[in-house]
Amino acid sequence: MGATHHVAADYFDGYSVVGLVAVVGVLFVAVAFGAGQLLRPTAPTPEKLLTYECGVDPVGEDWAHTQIRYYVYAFLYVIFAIDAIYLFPWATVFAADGFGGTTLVEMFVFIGFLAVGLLYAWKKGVLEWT
Amino acid sequence: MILTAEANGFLSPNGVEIVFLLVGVVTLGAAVITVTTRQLVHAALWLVVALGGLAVEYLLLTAEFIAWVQVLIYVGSVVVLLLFGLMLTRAPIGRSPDADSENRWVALAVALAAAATLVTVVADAFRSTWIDLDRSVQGSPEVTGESLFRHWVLPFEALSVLLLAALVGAITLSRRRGADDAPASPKQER
Amino acid sequence: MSDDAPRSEPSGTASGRRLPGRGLAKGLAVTLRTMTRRSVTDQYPDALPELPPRSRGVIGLFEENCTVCMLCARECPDWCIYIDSHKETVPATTPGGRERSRNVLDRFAIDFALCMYCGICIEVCPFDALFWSPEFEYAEEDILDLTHERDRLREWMWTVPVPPALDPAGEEPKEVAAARKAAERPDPPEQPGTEPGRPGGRGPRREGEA
Amino acid sequence: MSDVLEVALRLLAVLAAFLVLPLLVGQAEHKAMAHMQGRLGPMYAGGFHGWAQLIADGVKFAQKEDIVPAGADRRVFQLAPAVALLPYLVVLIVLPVGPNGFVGQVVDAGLFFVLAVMGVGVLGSLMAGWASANKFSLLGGLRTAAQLMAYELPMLLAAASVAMAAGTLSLPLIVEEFEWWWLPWQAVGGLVFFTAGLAELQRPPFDMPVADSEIIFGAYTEYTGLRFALFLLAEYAGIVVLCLLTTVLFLGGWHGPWSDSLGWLWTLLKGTALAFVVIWLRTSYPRLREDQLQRFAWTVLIPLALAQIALTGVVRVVAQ
Repeated sequence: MGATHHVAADYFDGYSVVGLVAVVGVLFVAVAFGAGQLLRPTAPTPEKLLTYECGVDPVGEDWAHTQIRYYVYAFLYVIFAIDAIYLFPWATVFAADGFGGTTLVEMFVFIGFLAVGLLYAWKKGVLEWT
Repeated sequence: MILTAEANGFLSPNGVEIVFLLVGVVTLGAAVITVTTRQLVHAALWLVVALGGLAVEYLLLTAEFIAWVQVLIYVGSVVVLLLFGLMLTRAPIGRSPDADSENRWVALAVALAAAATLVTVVADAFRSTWIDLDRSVQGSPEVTGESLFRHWVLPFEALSVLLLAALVGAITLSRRRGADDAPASPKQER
Repeated sequence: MSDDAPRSEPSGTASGRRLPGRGLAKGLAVTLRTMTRRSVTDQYPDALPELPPRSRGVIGLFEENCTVCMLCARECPDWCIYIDSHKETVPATTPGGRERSRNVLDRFAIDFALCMYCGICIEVCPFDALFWSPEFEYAEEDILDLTHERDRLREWMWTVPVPPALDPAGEEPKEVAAARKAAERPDPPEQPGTEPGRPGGRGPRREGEA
Repeated sequence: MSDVLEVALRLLAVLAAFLVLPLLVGQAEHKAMAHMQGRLGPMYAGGFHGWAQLIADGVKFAQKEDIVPAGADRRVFQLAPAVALLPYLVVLIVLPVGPNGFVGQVVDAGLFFVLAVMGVGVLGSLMAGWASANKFSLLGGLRTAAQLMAYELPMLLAAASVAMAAGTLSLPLIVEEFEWWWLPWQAVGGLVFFTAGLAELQRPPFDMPVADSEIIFGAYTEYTGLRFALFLLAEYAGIVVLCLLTTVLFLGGWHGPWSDSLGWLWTLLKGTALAFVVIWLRTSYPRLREDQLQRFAWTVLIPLALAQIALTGVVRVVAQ
């Protein structure tokens, strides 16, 4: 089995099986929900349909403004995730012939920049929640 | 699209094309609902469908790596970021008419212009590119990695600088309000 | 373990947490050790629990002793005892004697949905009409059924265990001691030792005791 | 035709594994957790030590009324459990169990595929949290999102380290490349991966999003009956996937004595041991606070993972 080079026909075969699993999963869930519909009782009462707040009647809306500060984490994550995905194609080739040390250094430079970003965030106190 | 090898799988090349078209229709539909629905969170969820459909399209074009990047980055994190932001700021259940800018026609014009540009450019760029079923998968991580680190190292490194700039920018933007708060809080303590 | 024992000795508690994750390891060890031991669970419906003799399961009513004095109902902190009664006149036993009136119990109920098992009613009952029983299996589907009426309270009475034997080394109960003293004395002399300075109220009480 | 039959069999096997293995993990959790706390756990259903407890639970769940709160967003609420559950089923097909093609389907970019698809499951929790129209649920959803964003990254980085070591993204090939000395070499990465995976599954001690003592059951508070059962199934299927994946990536999968004939057993044994660790951690460690959780991810796991990548890269290039 060649480590890297599969012909595209096998590729379609493989992913069609994966797609079939997804279809099987959807069918399973659909059957489960359908069967559940037949099996279970339905007897709604207004109290039953009330939002659960530990037995007390719900107060106010379900949703409220929250501090936006936590959003910085989301930014951090997306940026680092974009960084991380480049590691995967790199991982498959960096030790191959014709790459080696130079490619390693290239990636270290890439990660280095982002590590600087992480350090910056750390220094700025973004990584502290309280 | 012409696929040159004879069918020896469950999906004949023809099948791939059919699936491609069907998924494309679903994706387009989801995208249209995304921009027309009046419920904010629903729009974000339809966006998931559209992005997922796009990932399947990539997959069908043998762009394996890009497809999973699409799922990992867009479905897995950008949408989560969107939902997180919506939940933090404004996500009531039901319609939110106040979030509608009413610029329907402008939006439509921009969308059409963007679509026309993209279709022209992409169709022009890949007019003579065929998927060869007997050769290796063109979009696999290995092939992507090879071309990336053989030919496109400089843009790759530039990308890291861009990401760093984005990071610093995000932090600065979010910190500015913190700096305004900072003098205020000791006063409160006193 | 062996290498950080001597280290922790001189450094003392100031740098108590040497290895990060040591606490976690300790916790894991504790749970693993517990897993290898026999569990302490009793399989309740199969194996009945051994209850201590003074368990407070349910309250039994010994109706004959009840005089409808209402003390229990009044002392109950959450008012879960319901008593109804009526007065009855008892004809005079001796000709020309006075007719006496007597309270007759109509209803005695305890709502165990309200009861908090404080036992004050039992403590306060002067006539030994209420008792603790260790029975506890009287769950109901309807909360109203947790109000035990007179008959049911009486049924609990037969589950009340005999009181534990007295400690042989312990002090004699007061009433027994008094009775014995009275029996040992051949004839009651005029008690010389009734201390002076005591108010006169003492006399009749002592008579009652004897 | 035999091709079609074989594929059908594989699909069936994957579905069976998906339905049975989580139940086994769940039952093991019932029992192990009980004994770690000095209890016995369920003892009645099925007779012998309550082995059928989870089946009985399933029967019960199927018969329970399905309540959608009046204020909820009906469609999203009802769809959420499926979104949470399906990714784990899809992922299961590419996990290799034994050598010589003992795997549902070989996917060349398997590792990348698994990581991408597993990340989708969190959308189910987010949908559930938002659509329930419940304050506790929304808080749970927010915490879920925050947790995902903190722990997905160390997971990706640690996985990348293994891909670097093996030079491939195909899961069976990664196991084939495995040598015993990878264990110490990739130990840090393995720890980071497993920890981050636990956090992503919201398992204790990282169960802030469902912290029952403060926000009832987080995003799943309003769920009843079958849909609730599906969420639970998703959690345990997640444990199965995480443990098998960690086995394949860091513990050498089917490698062991007589791996040619008993390879699948080795994979399952290693996975079982990891599942036990998951349960063990749950009983031993208290829940992390939200700020501790975030700090742990950003200041411990990510630097460790980056260090592991540097180590892997240097060793790999120097060793050549």
